[in-house]
Amino acid sequence: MKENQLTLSFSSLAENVGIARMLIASVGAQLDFPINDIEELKVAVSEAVSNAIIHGYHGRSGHVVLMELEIDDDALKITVSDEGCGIPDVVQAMQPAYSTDPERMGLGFVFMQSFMDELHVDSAVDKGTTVSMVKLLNRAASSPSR
Amino acid sequence: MKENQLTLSFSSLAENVGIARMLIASVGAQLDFPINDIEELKVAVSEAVSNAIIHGYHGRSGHVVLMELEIDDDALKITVSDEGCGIPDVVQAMQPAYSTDPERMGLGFVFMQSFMDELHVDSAVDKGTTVSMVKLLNRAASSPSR
Amino acid sequence: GFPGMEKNIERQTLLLRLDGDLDMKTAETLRQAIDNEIERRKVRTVILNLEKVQFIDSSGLGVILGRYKKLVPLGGKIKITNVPAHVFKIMELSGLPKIIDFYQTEAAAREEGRGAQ
Amino acid sequence: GFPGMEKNIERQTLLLRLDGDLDMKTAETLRQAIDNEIERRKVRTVILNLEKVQFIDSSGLGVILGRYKKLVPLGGKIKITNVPAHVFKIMELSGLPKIIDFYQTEAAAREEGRGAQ
Ligand SMILES: Nc1ncnc2c1ncn2[C@@H]1O[C@H](COP(=O)(O)OP(=O)(O)O)[C@@H](O)[C@H]1O
Ligand SMILES: Nc1ncnc2c1ncn2[C@@H]1O[C@H](COP(=O)(O)OP(=O)(O)O)[C@@H](O)[C@H]1O
Repeated sequence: MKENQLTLSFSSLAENVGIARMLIASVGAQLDFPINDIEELKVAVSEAVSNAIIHGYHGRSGHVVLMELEIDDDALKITVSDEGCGIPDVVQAMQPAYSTDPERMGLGFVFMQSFMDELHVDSAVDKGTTVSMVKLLNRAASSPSR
Repeated sequence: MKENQLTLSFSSLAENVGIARMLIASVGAQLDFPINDIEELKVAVSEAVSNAIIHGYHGRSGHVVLMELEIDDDALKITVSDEGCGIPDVVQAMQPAYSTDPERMGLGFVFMQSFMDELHVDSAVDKGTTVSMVKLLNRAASSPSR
Repeated sequence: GFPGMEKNIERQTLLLRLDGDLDMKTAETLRQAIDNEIERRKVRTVILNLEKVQFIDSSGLGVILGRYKKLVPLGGKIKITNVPAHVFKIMELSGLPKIIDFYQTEAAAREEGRGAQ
Repeated sequence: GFPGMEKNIERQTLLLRLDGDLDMKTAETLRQAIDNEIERRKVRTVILNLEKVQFIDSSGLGVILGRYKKLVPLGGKIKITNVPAHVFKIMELSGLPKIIDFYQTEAAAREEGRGAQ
Protein backbone atom coordinates (compact mmCIF):
# COMPACT_ATOMS: atom_id res chain seq x y z
CA MET A 1 0.00 0.00 0.00
CA LYS A 2 1.17 3.49 -0.81
CA GLU A 3 1.93 5.75 2.10
CA ASN A 4 -1.12 7.80 2.90
CA GLN A 5 -1.45 10.99 4.91
CA LEU A 6 -4.57 12.77 6.07
CA THR A 7 -4.67 15.86 8.22
CA LEU A 8 -7.80 17.29 9.77
CA SER A 9 -7.62 20.69 11.39
CA PHE A 10 -10.72 21.97 13.11
CA SER A 11 -12.14 24.60 15.43
CA SER A 12 -12.01 23.85 19.16
CA LEU A 13 -15.71 23.01 19.39
CA ALA A 14 -17.31 20.07 21.21
CA GLU A 15 -19.22 18.97 18.10
CA ASN A 16 -15.97 18.35 16.25
CA VAL A 17 -14.93 15.57 18.62
CA GLY A 18 -17.55 13.34 16.99
CA ILE A 19 -16.31 14.34 13.53
CA ALA A 20 -12.75 13.39 14.48
CA ARG A 21 -14.05 10.01 15.66
CA MET A 22 -15.91 9.45 12.39
CA LEU A 23 -12.74 10.20 10.47
CA ILE A 24 -10.65 7.68 12.40
CA ALA A 25 -13.46 5.13 12.11
CA SER A 26 -13.53 5.54 8.30
CA VAL A 27 -9.78 5.21 8.07
CA GLY A 28 -9.79 2.20 10.40
CA ALA A 29 -12.51 0.53 8.35
CA GLN A 30 -10.54 1.09 5.19
CA LEU A 31 -7.48 -0.49 6.79
CA ASP A 32 -9.69 -3.50 7.59
CA PHE A 33 -9.24 -3.18 11.33
CA PRO A 34 -11.69 -5.41 13.21
CA ILE A 35 -14.70 -3.57 14.65
CA ASN A 36 -13.34 -3.87 18.15
CA ASP A 37 -10.09 -2.13 17.18
CA ILE A 38 -12.06 0.61 15.45
CA GLU A 39 -14.04 1.20 18.64
CA GLU A 40 -10.76 1.52 20.53
CA LEU A 41 -9.29 3.90 17.96
CA LYS A 42 -12.40 6.04 18.36
CA VAL A 43 -11.97 6.18 22.13
CA ALA A 44 -8.26 7.05 21.90
CA VAL A 45 -8.94 9.85 19.40
CA SER A 46 -11.92 11.08 21.39
CA GLU A 47 -9.76 11.37 24.52
CA ALA A 48 -6.89 13.17 22.80
CA VAL A 49 -9.15 15.63 20.99
CA SER A 50 -11.33 16.26 24.06
CA ASN A 51 -8.19 16.98 26.09
CA ALA A 52 -6.98 19.49 23.52
CA ILE A 53 -10.29 21.37 23.72
CA ILE A 54 -11.07 20.98 27.44
CA HIS A 55 -7.59 21.31 28.92
CA GLY A 56 -5.43 22.82 26.18
CA TYR A 57 -7.91 25.56 25.29
CA HIS A 58 -9.92 25.59 28.58
CA GLY A 59 -13.04 24.78 26.59
CA ARG A 60 -12.83 27.98 24.59
CA SER A 61 -13.78 28.19 20.95
CA GLY A 62 -11.78 30.06 18.35
CA HIS A 63 -8.73 27.84 18.55
CA VAL A 64 -7.55 25.07 16.26
CA VAL A 65 -6.96 21.38 16.93
CA LEU A 66 -4.90 19.33 14.50
CA MET A 67 -5.27 15.62 13.89
CA GLU A 68 -2.69 14.08 11.57
CA LEU A 69 -2.94 10.52 10.28
CA GLU A 70 -0.04 8.74 8.65
CA ILE A 71 -0.50 5.28 7.24
CA ASP A 72 2.29 3.10 5.97
CA ASP A 73 2.69 -0.66 5.54
CA ASP A 74 3.18 -1.31 9.23
CA ALA A 75 1.28 1.24 11.22
CA LEU A 76 -1.34 3.91 11.59
CA LYS A 77 0.17 6.92 13.32
CA ILE A 78 -2.18 9.47 14.88
CA THR A 79 -0.97 12.84 16.10
CA VAL A 80 -3.31 15.21 17.93
CA SER A 81 -1.95 18.63 18.75
CA ASP A 82 -3.05 21.93 20.16
CA GLU A 83 -1.36 25.27 20.74
CA GLY A 84 -2.94 25.63 24.14
CA CYS A 85 -1.74 25.96 27.73
CA GLY A 86 0.54 22.93 27.74
CA ILE A 87 1.25 20.45 30.55
CA PRO A 88 3.78 21.42 33.23
CA ASP A 89 4.49 17.82 34.31
CA VAL A 90 3.69 15.23 31.64
CA VAL A 91 4.68 12.22 33.76
CA GLN A 92 2.30 13.28 36.51
CA ALA A 93 -0.47 14.10 34.01
CA MET A 94 -0.25 10.59 32.58
CA GLN A 95 -0.75 8.90 35.97
CA PRO A 96 -4.03 6.98 36.11
CA ALA A 97 -6.76 8.97 37.89
CA TYR A 98 -4.73 12.18 37.81
CA SER A 99 -6.76 15.13 36.64
CA THR A 100 -6.52 18.87 37.18
CA ASP A 101 -10.32 18.99 36.88
CA PRO A 102 -12.19 17.59 39.91
CA GLU A 103 -15.16 16.74 37.70
CA ARG A 104 -13.09 14.47 35.47
CA MET A 105 -11.77 10.96 35.98
CA GLY A 106 -8.17 11.22 34.82
CA LEU A 107 -8.67 8.27 32.47
CA GLY A 108 -7.92 9.92 29.13
CA PHE A 109 -4.27 8.94 28.97
CA VAL A 110 -5.10 5.53 30.48
CA PHE A 111 -7.46 4.81 27.59
CA MET A 112 -5.00 6.10 24.98
CA GLN A 113 -2.31 3.89 26.49
CA SER A 114 -4.51 0.78 26.66
CA PHE A 115 -5.89 1.07 23.18
CA MET A 116 -2.82 2.08 21.22
CA ASP A 117 0.48 0.29 20.71
CA GLU A 118 2.51 3.42 21.37
CA LEU A 119 1.77 6.71 23.11
CA HIS A 120 4.05 9.68 23.35
CA VAL A 121 3.19 13.07 24.79
CA ASP A 122 5.18 16.17 24.06
CA SER A 123 4.17 19.40 25.77
CA ALA A 124 5.46 22.85 26.63
CA VAL A 125 3.71 25.30 28.93
CA ASP A 126 2.00 28.08 26.97
CA LYS A 127 3.16 26.48 23.72
CA GLY A 128 0.88 23.50 23.44
CA THR A 129 0.65 19.72 23.50
CA THR A 130 1.24 17.02 20.92
CA VAL A 131 -0.01 13.50 21.54
CA SER A 132 1.45 10.86 19.19
CA MET A 133 -0.14 7.44 19.07
CA VAL A 134 0.67 4.39 16.97
CA LYS A 135 -1.53 1.43 16.12
CA LEU A 136 0.29 -1.41 14.40
CA LEU A 137 -1.39 -2.80 11.32
CA ASN A 138 -0.12 -6.33 11.83
CA ARG A 139 -2.97 -7.54 13.98
CA ALA A 140 -1.07 -10.33 15.74
CA ALA A 141 1.43 -7.70 16.90
CA SER A 142 -1.10 -4.96 17.51
CA SER A 143 -2.99 -6.61 20.34
CA PRO A 144 -0.34 -8.17 22.60
CA SER A 145 -2.58 -7.88 25.63
CA ARG A 146 -5.67 -9.49 24.14
CA MET B 1 -24.20 28.23 16.38
CA LYS B 2 -20.57 29.30 16.49
CA GLU B 3 -18.72 29.49 13.23
CA ASN B 4 -16.97 26.21 12.61
CA GLN B 5 -14.12 25.37 10.27
CA LEU B 6 -12.73 22.00 9.34
CA THR B 7 -9.98 21.37 6.84
CA LEU B 8 -8.97 17.95 5.58
CA SER B 9 -5.83 17.65 3.51
CA PHE B 10 -4.99 14.25 2.10
CA SER B 11 -2.82 12.33 -0.34
CA SER B 12 -4.08 12.02 -3.91
CA LEU B 13 -5.17 8.40 -3.51
CA ALA B 14 -8.43 6.82 -4.67
CA GLU B 15 -9.19 5.43 -1.21
CA ASN B 16 -9.34 8.94 0.22
CA VAL B 17 -12.37 9.88 -1.87
CA GLY B 18 -14.50 7.68 0.39
CA ILE B 19 -12.95 9.29 3.47
CA ALA B 20 -13.80 12.76 2.16
CA ARG B 21 -17.39 11.59 1.63
CA MET B 22 -17.59 10.23 5.17
CA LEU B 23 -16.39 13.56 6.51
CA ILE B 24 -19.02 15.56 4.66
CA ALA B 25 -21.67 13.03 5.67
CA SER B 26 -20.74 13.43 9.36
CA VAL B 27 -20.79 17.19 9.10
CA GLY B 28 -24.08 17.09 7.20
CA ALA B 29 -25.63 14.82 9.82
CA GLN B 30 -24.49 17.15 12.57
CA LEU B 31 -26.09 20.08 10.77
CA ASP B 32 -29.33 18.04 10.68
CA PHE B 33 -29.52 17.96 6.91
CA PRO B 34 -32.14 15.46 5.71
CA ILE B 35 -30.70 12.14 4.47
CA ASN B 36 -31.41 13.07 0.88
CA ASP B 37 -29.35 16.27 1.15
CA ILE B 38 -26.51 14.33 2.78
CA GLU B 39 -26.51 11.91 -0.16
CA GLU B 40 -26.26 14.87 -2.50
CA LEU B 41 -23.46 16.49 -0.52
CA LYS B 42 -21.58 13.18 -0.75
CA VAL B 43 -21.95 13.10 -4.53
CA ALA B 44 -20.83 16.72 -4.93
CA VAL B 45 -17.76 16.17 -2.75
CA SER B 46 -16.99 12.87 -4.44
CA GLU B 47 -17.01 14.55 -7.85
CA ALA B 48 -14.83 17.47 -6.81
CA VAL B 49 -12.27 15.27 -5.03
CA SER B 50 -12.22 12.66 -7.83
CA ASN B 51 -11.60 15.43 -10.36
CA ALA B 52 -8.67 16.78 -8.34
CA ILE B 53 -7.05 13.32 -8.31
CA ILE B 54 -8.02 12.09 -11.80
CA HIS B 55 -7.70 15.30 -13.79
CA GLY B 56 -5.67 17.67 -11.59
CA TYR B 57 -2.98 15.11 -10.74
CA HIS B 58 -3.54 12.68 -13.67
CA GLY B 59 -4.27 9.93 -11.16
CA ARG B 60 -0.79 10.14 -9.67
CA SER B 61 -0.15 9.68 -5.98
CA GLY B 62 2.21 11.84 -3.96
CA HIS B 63 0.15 15.02 -4.28
CA VAL B 64 -2.19 16.72 -1.85
CA VAL B 65 -5.89 17.51 -2.10
CA LEU B 66 -7.45 20.04 0.25
CA MET B 67 -11.05 20.05 1.40
CA GLU B 68 -12.11 23.02 3.50
CA LEU B 69 -15.44 23.23 5.27
CA GLU B 70 -16.79 26.45 6.69
CA ILE B 71 -20.04 26.45 8.59
CA ASP B 72 -21.85 29.55 9.73
CA ASP B 73 -25.46 30.31 10.59
CA ASP B 74 -26.61 30.35 6.99
CA ALA B 75 -24.48 28.02 4.96
CA LEU B 76 -22.06 25.16 4.63
CA LYS B 77 -19.25 26.19 2.33
CA ILE B 78 -17.08 23.46 0.78
CA THR B 79 -13.86 24.23 -1.03
CA VAL B 80 -11.91 21.49 -2.79
CA SER B 81 -8.57 22.43 -4.24
CA ASP B 82 -5.55 20.90 -5.90
CA GLU B 83 -2.24 22.21 -7.16
CA GLY B 84 -2.47 20.19 -10.33
CA CYS B 85 -2.57 20.88 -14.05
CA GLY B 86 -5.44 23.37 -13.97
CA ILE B 87 -8.23 23.89 -16.50
CA PRO B 88 -7.48 25.97 -19.63
CA ASP B 89 -11.15 26.81 -20.31
CA VAL B 90 -13.39 26.59 -17.25
CA VAL B 91 -16.60 27.53 -19.08
CA GLN B 92 -16.07 24.72 -21.58
CA ALA B 93 -15.10 22.26 -18.84
CA MET B 94 -18.35 22.95 -17.02
CA GLN B 95 -20.54 22.13 -20.04
CA PRO B 96 -22.65 19.02 -19.47
CA ALA B 97 -21.09 15.94 -21.10
CA TYR B 98 -17.79 17.71 -21.72
CA SER B 99 -14.82 15.61 -20.68
CA THR B 100 -11.18 15.47 -21.73
CA ASP B 101 -11.27 11.74 -20.91
CA PRO B 102 -13.22 9.61 -23.45
CA GLU B 103 -13.93 7.03 -20.74
CA ARG B 104 -15.71 9.57 -18.55
CA MET B 105 -19.17 11.09 -18.77
CA GLY B 106 -18.53 14.78 -18.17
CA LEU B 107 -21.14 14.83 -15.42
CA GLY B 108 -18.98 15.86 -12.46
CA PHE B 109 -19.72 19.58 -12.68
CA VAL B 110 -23.36 18.83 -13.61
CA PHE B 111 -23.78 16.93 -10.33
CA MET B 112 -22.00 19.61 -8.29
CA GLN B 113 -24.23 22.24 -9.87
CA SER B 114 -27.46 20.28 -9.32
CA PHE B 115 -26.76 19.35 -5.73
CA MET B 116 -25.32 22.57 -4.38
CA ASP B 117 -26.81 26.03 -4.12
CA GLU B 118 -23.69 27.71 -5.45
CA LEU B 119 -20.73 26.49 -7.48
CA HIS B 120 -17.70 28.48 -8.44
CA VAL B 121 -14.59 27.17 -10.18
CA ASP B 122 -11.30 28.97 -10.16
CA SER B 123 -8.42 27.50 -12.10
CA ALA B 124 -5.06 28.39 -13.58
CA VAL B 125 -3.05 26.14 -15.91
CA ASP B 126 -0.13 24.47 -14.11
CA LYS B 127 -1.18 26.17 -10.88
CA GLY B 128 -4.25 24.22 -9.91
CA THR B 129 -7.99 24.29 -9.42
CA THR B 130 -10.27 25.44 -6.62
CA VAL B 131 -13.91 24.41 -6.58
CA SER B 132 -16.09 26.35 -4.13
CA MET B 133 -19.55 25.08 -3.35
CA VAL B 134 -22.22 26.39 -1.00
CA LYS B 135 -25.16 24.56 0.52
CA LEU B 136 -27.61 26.81 2.33
CA LEU B 137 -28.66 25.69 5.79
CA ASN B 138 -32.13 27.13 5.56
CA ARG B 139 -33.81 24.10 4.09
CA ALA B 140 -36.68 25.92 2.44
CA ALA B 141 -34.12 28.00 0.55
CA SER B 142 -31.65 25.19 -0.06
CA SER B 143 -33.81 23.07 -2.33
CA PRO B 144 -35.51 25.52 -4.68
CA SER B 145 -35.74 22.92 -7.42
CA ARG B 146 -37.32 20.14 -5.40
CA GLY C 1 -26.99 16.39 21.93
CA PHE C 2 -29.01 13.31 22.52
CA PRO C 3 -31.54 13.33 19.74
CA GLY C 4 -33.63 10.91 21.75
CA MET C 5 -33.16 11.47 25.48
CA GLU C 6 -36.43 9.96 26.64
CA LYS C 7 -37.32 11.02 30.16
CA ASN C 8 -39.72 9.44 32.61
CA ILE C 9 -40.26 10.30 36.28
CA GLU C 10 -42.22 8.17 38.71
CA ARG C 11 -42.16 9.22 42.34
CA GLN C 12 -38.45 9.79 43.08
CA THR C 13 -37.13 7.67 40.25
CA LEU C 14 -35.88 9.24 37.04
CA LEU C 15 -35.56 6.98 34.02
CA LEU C 16 -33.48 8.26 31.11
CA ARG C 17 -33.20 6.40 27.82
CA LEU C 18 -30.16 7.77 26.02
CA ASP C 19 -29.56 7.64 22.31
CA GLY C 20 -26.33 8.50 20.52
CA ASP C 21 -22.74 9.15 21.56
CA LEU C 22 -21.88 9.93 25.17
CA ASP C 23 -18.87 12.23 24.88
CA MET C 24 -17.79 15.72 26.00
CA LYS C 25 -20.52 17.27 23.84
CA THR C 26 -23.45 15.29 25.20
CA ALA C 27 -22.08 14.71 28.71
CA GLU C 28 -22.90 18.27 29.68
CA THR C 29 -26.51 17.93 28.48
CA LEU C 30 -26.85 14.74 30.50
CA ARG C 31 -25.33 16.30 33.60
CA GLN C 32 -27.78 19.19 33.51
CA ALA C 33 -30.77 16.95 32.82
CA ILE C 34 -30.04 14.77 35.83
CA ASP C 35 -28.98 17.52 38.22
CA ASN C 36 -32.13 19.50 37.42
CA GLU C 37 -34.35 16.59 38.41
CA ILE C 38 -32.34 15.88 41.55
CA GLU C 39 -32.79 19.46 42.65
CA ARG C 40 -36.26 20.32 41.39
CA ARG C 41 -38.11 17.04 41.71
CA LYS C 42 -36.06 15.51 44.50
CA VAL C 43 -35.21 12.51 42.37
CA ARG C 44 -33.16 9.99 44.35
CA THR C 45 -32.92 7.01 42.00
CA VAL C 46 -31.61 7.54 38.48
CA ILE C 47 -31.92 4.72 35.97
CA LEU C 48 -29.91 5.17 32.79
CA ASN C 49 -30.91 2.94 29.91
CA LEU C 50 -27.90 2.89 27.57
CA GLU C 51 -29.35 0.49 24.99
CA LYS C 52 -28.99 3.01 22.17
CA VAL C 53 -25.69 4.53 23.24
CA GLN C 54 -23.17 3.79 20.53
CA PHE C 55 -20.09 5.31 22.05
CA ILE C 56 -18.75 6.32 25.44
CA ASP C 57 -15.44 7.84 26.49
CA SER C 58 -14.04 9.17 29.76
CA SER C 59 -16.13 12.36 29.52
CA GLY C 60 -19.28 10.24 29.44
CA LEU C 61 -18.06 7.99 32.23
CA GLY C 62 -17.15 11.05 34.28
CA VAL C 63 -20.69 12.39 34.19
CA ILE C 64 -22.12 9.08 35.34
CA LEU C 65 -19.60 8.83 38.19
CA GLY C 66 -20.27 12.47 39.07
CA ARG C 67 -24.02 11.81 39.39
CA TYR C 68 -23.23 8.79 41.58
CA LYS C 69 -21.13 10.99 43.86
CA LYS C 70 -23.89 13.56 44.04
CA LEU C 71 -26.65 11.05 44.80
CA VAL C 72 -24.91 8.95 47.47
CA PRO C 73 -24.79 11.70 50.16
CA LEU C 74 -28.50 12.29 49.48
CA GLY C 75 -29.22 8.61 50.12
CA GLY C 76 -29.81 8.07 46.42
CA LYS C 77 -28.35 5.82 43.77
CA ILE C 78 -27.73 5.43 40.09
CA LYS C 79 -28.45 2.29 38.08
CA ILE C 80 -27.45 1.37 34.58
CA THR C 81 -29.37 -0.91 32.27
CA ASN C 82 -29.19 -2.44 28.78
CA VAL C 83 -25.54 -1.66 28.12
CA PRO C 84 -24.29 -2.73 24.67
CA ALA C 85 -21.27 -5.06 24.88
CA HIS C 86 -18.74 -2.68 23.33
CA VAL C 87 -19.82 0.17 25.58
CA PHE C 88 -19.58 -2.12 28.61
CA LYS C 89 -15.96 -2.96 27.74
CA ILE C 90 -14.99 0.70 28.06
CA MET C 91 -16.97 1.06 31.29
CA GLU C 92 -15.27 -2.01 32.72
CA LEU C 93 -11.82 -0.59 32.06
CA SER C 94 -12.80 2.47 34.09
CA GLY C 95 -13.81 0.39 37.10
CA LEU C 96 -17.33 1.91 37.07
CA PRO C 97 -19.14 -1.46 37.34
CA LYS C 98 -17.41 -1.97 40.70
CA ILE C 99 -19.28 0.96 42.25
CA ILE C 100 -22.43 1.30 40.18
CA ASP C 101 -25.03 -1.45 39.71
CA PHE C 102 -25.73 -2.75 36.23
CA TYR C 103 -28.95 -4.49 35.17
CA GLN C 104 -30.06 -6.36 32.08
CA THR C 105 -33.39 -4.57 31.90
CA GLU C 106 -35.23 -1.54 33.26
CA ALA C 107 -37.62 -3.90 35.03
CA ALA C 108 -34.75 -5.60 36.87
CA ALA C 109 -33.39 -2.21 37.93
CA ARG C 110 -36.79 -1.06 39.21
CA GLU C 111 -37.40 -4.37 40.97
CA GLU C 112 -34.19 -4.19 42.96
CA GLY C 113 -34.94 -0.57 43.81
CA ARG C 114 -38.32 -1.40 45.30
CA GLY C 115 -36.83 -4.05 47.55
CA ALA C 116 -34.22 -1.64 48.85
CA GLN C 117 -36.49 1.35 49.50
CA GLY D 1 -12.69 -2.60 -3.57
CA PHE D 2 -15.99 -4.38 -3.42
CA PRO D 3 -15.74 -6.55 -0.35
CA GLY D 4 -18.59 -8.61 -1.71
CA MET D 5 -18.51 -8.68 -5.51
CA GLU D 6 -20.38 -11.95 -6.02
CA LYS D 7 -19.86 -13.38 -9.47
CA ASN D 8 -21.90 -15.96 -11.34
CA ILE D 9 -21.60 -17.03 -14.98
CA GLU D 10 -24.17 -19.12 -16.79
CA ARG D 11 -23.63 -19.65 -20.49
CA GLN D 12 -22.95 -16.14 -21.82
CA THR D 13 -24.55 -14.28 -18.96
CA LEU D 14 -22.49 -12.72 -16.19
CA LEU D 15 -24.28 -11.83 -12.97
CA LEU D 16 -22.48 -9.50 -10.56
CA ARG D 17 -23.84 -8.63 -7.14
CA LEU D 18 -22.04 -5.50 -5.98
CA ASP D 19 -21.61 -4.43 -2.39
CA GLY D 20 -20.29 -1.07 -1.22
CA ASP D 21 -19.59 2.29 -2.84
CA LEU D 22 -19.28 2.61 -6.60
CA ASP D 23 -16.78 5.42 -7.04
CA MET D 24 -13.43 6.07 -8.75
CA LYS D 25 -11.75 3.54 -6.47
CA THR D 26 -14.07 0.62 -7.11
CA ALA D 27 -15.06 1.56 -10.69
CA GLU D 28 -11.71 0.34 -11.98
CA THR D 29 -12.12 -3.05 -10.24
CA LEU D 30 -15.57 -3.39 -11.74
CA ARG D 31 -14.39 -2.43 -15.21
CA GLN D 32 -11.66 -5.06 -15.15
CA ALA D 33 -13.95 -7.74 -13.75
CA ILE D 34 -16.50 -7.24 -16.52
CA ASP D 35 -14.03 -6.74 -19.39
CA ASN D 36 -12.17 -9.92 -18.42
CA GLU D 37 -15.31 -12.00 -18.70
CA ILE D 38 -16.33 -10.37 -21.97
CA GLU D 39 -12.98 -11.27 -23.46
CA ARG D 40 -12.17 -14.62 -21.86
CA ARG D 41 -15.57 -16.19 -21.47
CA LYS D 42 -17.35 -14.43 -24.31
CA VAL D 43 -19.95 -13.05 -21.92
CA ARG D 44 -22.60 -11.08 -23.84
CA THR D 45 -25.19 -10.29 -21.18
CA VAL D 46 -24.09 -8.57 -17.98
CA ILE D 47 -26.56 -8.32 -15.10
CA LEU D 48 -25.54 -5.93 -12.33
CA ASN D 49 -27.40 -6.37 -9.06
CA LEU D 50 -26.94 -3.09 -7.18
CA GLU D 51 -29.04 -3.99 -4.14
CA LYS D 52 -26.12 -3.47 -1.74
CA VAL D 53 -24.58 -0.48 -3.46
CA GLN D 54 -24.78 2.43 -1.05
CA PHE D 55 -23.29 5.15 -3.19
CA ILE D 56 -22.68 5.95 -6.84
CA ASP D 57 -21.13 8.97 -8.53
CA SER D 58 -20.18 9.82 -12.12
CA SER D 59 -17.13 7.52 -12.01
CA GLY D 60 -19.41 4.59 -11.19
CA LEU D 61 -21.96 5.60 -13.80
CA GLY D 62 -19.16 6.00 -16.36
CA VAL D 63 -18.03 2.40 -15.94
CA ILE D 64 -21.56 1.10 -16.43
CA LEU D 65 -22.06 3.23 -19.55
CA GLY D 66 -18.62 2.16 -20.78
CA ARG D 67 -19.53 -1.54 -20.50
CA TYR D 68 -22.77 -0.80 -22.36
CA LYS D 69 -20.81 0.81 -25.19
CA LYS D 70 -18.45 -2.15 -25.28
CA LEU D 71 -21.21 -4.78 -25.33
CA VAL D 72 -23.54 -3.26 -27.91
CA PRO D 73 -21.20 -3.70 -30.93
CA LEU D 74 -20.75 -7.34 -29.83
CA GLY D 75 -24.51 -7.84 -29.88
CA GLY D 76 -24.57 -7.88 -26.08
CA LYS D 77 -26.34 -5.90 -23.41
CA ILE D 78 -26.17 -4.77 -19.81
CA LYS D 79 -29.04 -4.98 -17.34
CA ILE D 80 -29.39 -3.43 -13.93
CA THR D 81 -31.44 -4.85 -11.08
CA ASN D 82 -32.44 -4.11 -7.49
CA VAL D 83 -31.36 -0.47 -7.46
CA PRO D 84 -31.86 1.31 -4.10
CA ALA D 85 -33.99 4.44 -4.45
CA HIS D 86 -31.28 6.97 -3.58
CA VAL D 87 -28.84 5.37 -6.03
CA PHE D 88 -31.52 5.40 -8.72
CA LYS D 89 -31.99 9.15 -8.26
CA ILE D 90 -28.36 9.77 -9.19
CA MET D 91 -28.59 7.37 -12.13
CA GLU D 92 -31.73 9.10 -13.37
CA LEU D 93 -30.01 12.47 -13.40
CA SER D 94 -27.33 10.99 -15.65
CA GLY D 95 -29.88 9.76 -18.17
CA LEU D 96 -28.60 6.17 -17.86
CA PRO D 97 -32.07 4.62 -17.44
CA LYS D 98 -32.93 5.91 -20.91
CA ILE D 99 -30.37 3.65 -22.54
CA ILE D 100 -29.93 0.78 -20.12
CA ASP D 101 -32.74 -1.51 -18.94
CA PHE D 102 -33.58 -1.63 -15.26
CA TYR D 103 -35.34 -4.55 -13.54
CA GLN D 104 -36.81 -5.07 -10.11
CA THR D 105 -35.22 -8.49 -9.69
CA GLU D 106 -32.54 -10.72 -11.15
CA ALA D 107 -35.25 -13.13 -12.25
CA ALA D 108 -37.01 -10.42 -14.25
CA ALA D 109 -33.72 -9.48 -15.92
CA ARG D 110 -32.98 -13.11 -16.84
CA GLU D 111 -36.52 -13.69 -18.06
CA GLU D 112 -36.42 -10.83 -20.53
CA GLY D 113 -33.00 -12.01 -21.71
CA ARG D 114 -34.22 -15.50 -22.48
CA GLY D 115 -37.06 -14.21 -24.61
CA ALA D 116 -34.65 -12.08 -26.63
CA GLN D 117 -31.96 -14.69 -27.21
N1 LIG E 1 -3.93 18.81 25.56
C1 LIG E 1 -3.73 19.11 26.87
N2 LIG E 1 -3.41 20.37 27.23
C2 LIG E 1 -3.22 20.70 28.52
N3 LIG E 1 -3.32 19.81 29.52
C3 LIG E 1 -3.64 18.55 29.23
C4 LIG E 1 -3.86 18.12 27.91
N4 LIG E 1 -4.14 16.81 27.91
C5 LIG E 1 -4.09 16.42 29.19
N5 LIG E 1 -3.78 17.45 30.01
C6 LIG E 1 -3.61 17.41 31.47
O1 LIG E 1 -3.44 16.06 31.85
C7 LIG E 1 -4.41 15.70 32.82
C8 LIG E 1 -4.77 14.23 32.69
O2 LIG E 1 -5.42 14.00 31.44
P1 LIG E 1 -6.37 12.76 31.25
O3 LIG E 1 -5.65 11.51 31.66
O4 LIG E 1 -6.90 12.78 29.86
O5 LIG E 1 -7.54 12.96 32.29
P2 LIG E 1 -8.75 14.03 32.33
O6 LIG E 1 -9.00 14.54 30.96
O7 LIG E 1 -9.89 13.24 32.88
O8 LIG E 1 -8.32 15.11 33.26
C9 LIG E 1 -5.56 16.64 32.59
O9 LIG E 1 -6.35 16.78 33.75
C10 LIG E 1 -4.82 17.93 32.21
O10 LIG E 1 -4.38 18.61 33.37
N1 LIG F 1 -9.45 19.56 -10.67
C1 LIG F 1 -9.32 19.57 -12.02
N2 LIG F 1 -8.11 19.74 -12.59
C2 LIG F 1 -7.97 19.74 -13.94
N3 LIG F 1 -9.00 19.58 -14.79
C3 LIG F 1 -10.22 19.40 -14.30
C4 LIG F 1 -10.45 19.39 -12.90
N4 LIG F 1 -11.78 19.21 -12.69
C5 LIG F 1 -12.33 19.12 -13.91
N5 LIG F 1 -11.42 19.23 -14.88
C6 LIG F 1 -11.65 19.22 -16.35
O1 LIG F 1 -13.04 19.46 -16.57
C7 LIG F 1 -13.60 18.40 -17.34
C8 LIG F 1 -15.04 18.16 -16.94
O2 LIG F 1 -15.13 17.72 -15.60
P1 LIG F 1 -16.39 16.91 -15.11
O3 LIG F 1 -17.63 17.65 -15.45
O4 LIG F 1 -16.19 16.57 -13.69
O5 LIG F 1 -16.40 15.58 -16.00
P2 LIG F 1 -15.44 14.32 -16.01
O6 LIG F 1 -14.74 14.19 -14.68
O7 LIG F 1 -16.36 13.18 -16.27
O8 LIG F 1 -14.46 14.53 -17.11
C9 LIG F 1 -12.69 17.21 -17.09
O9 LIG F 1 -12.76 16.26 -18.11
C10 LIG F 1 -11.33 17.89 -16.98
O10 LIG F 1 -10.78 18.14 -18.24
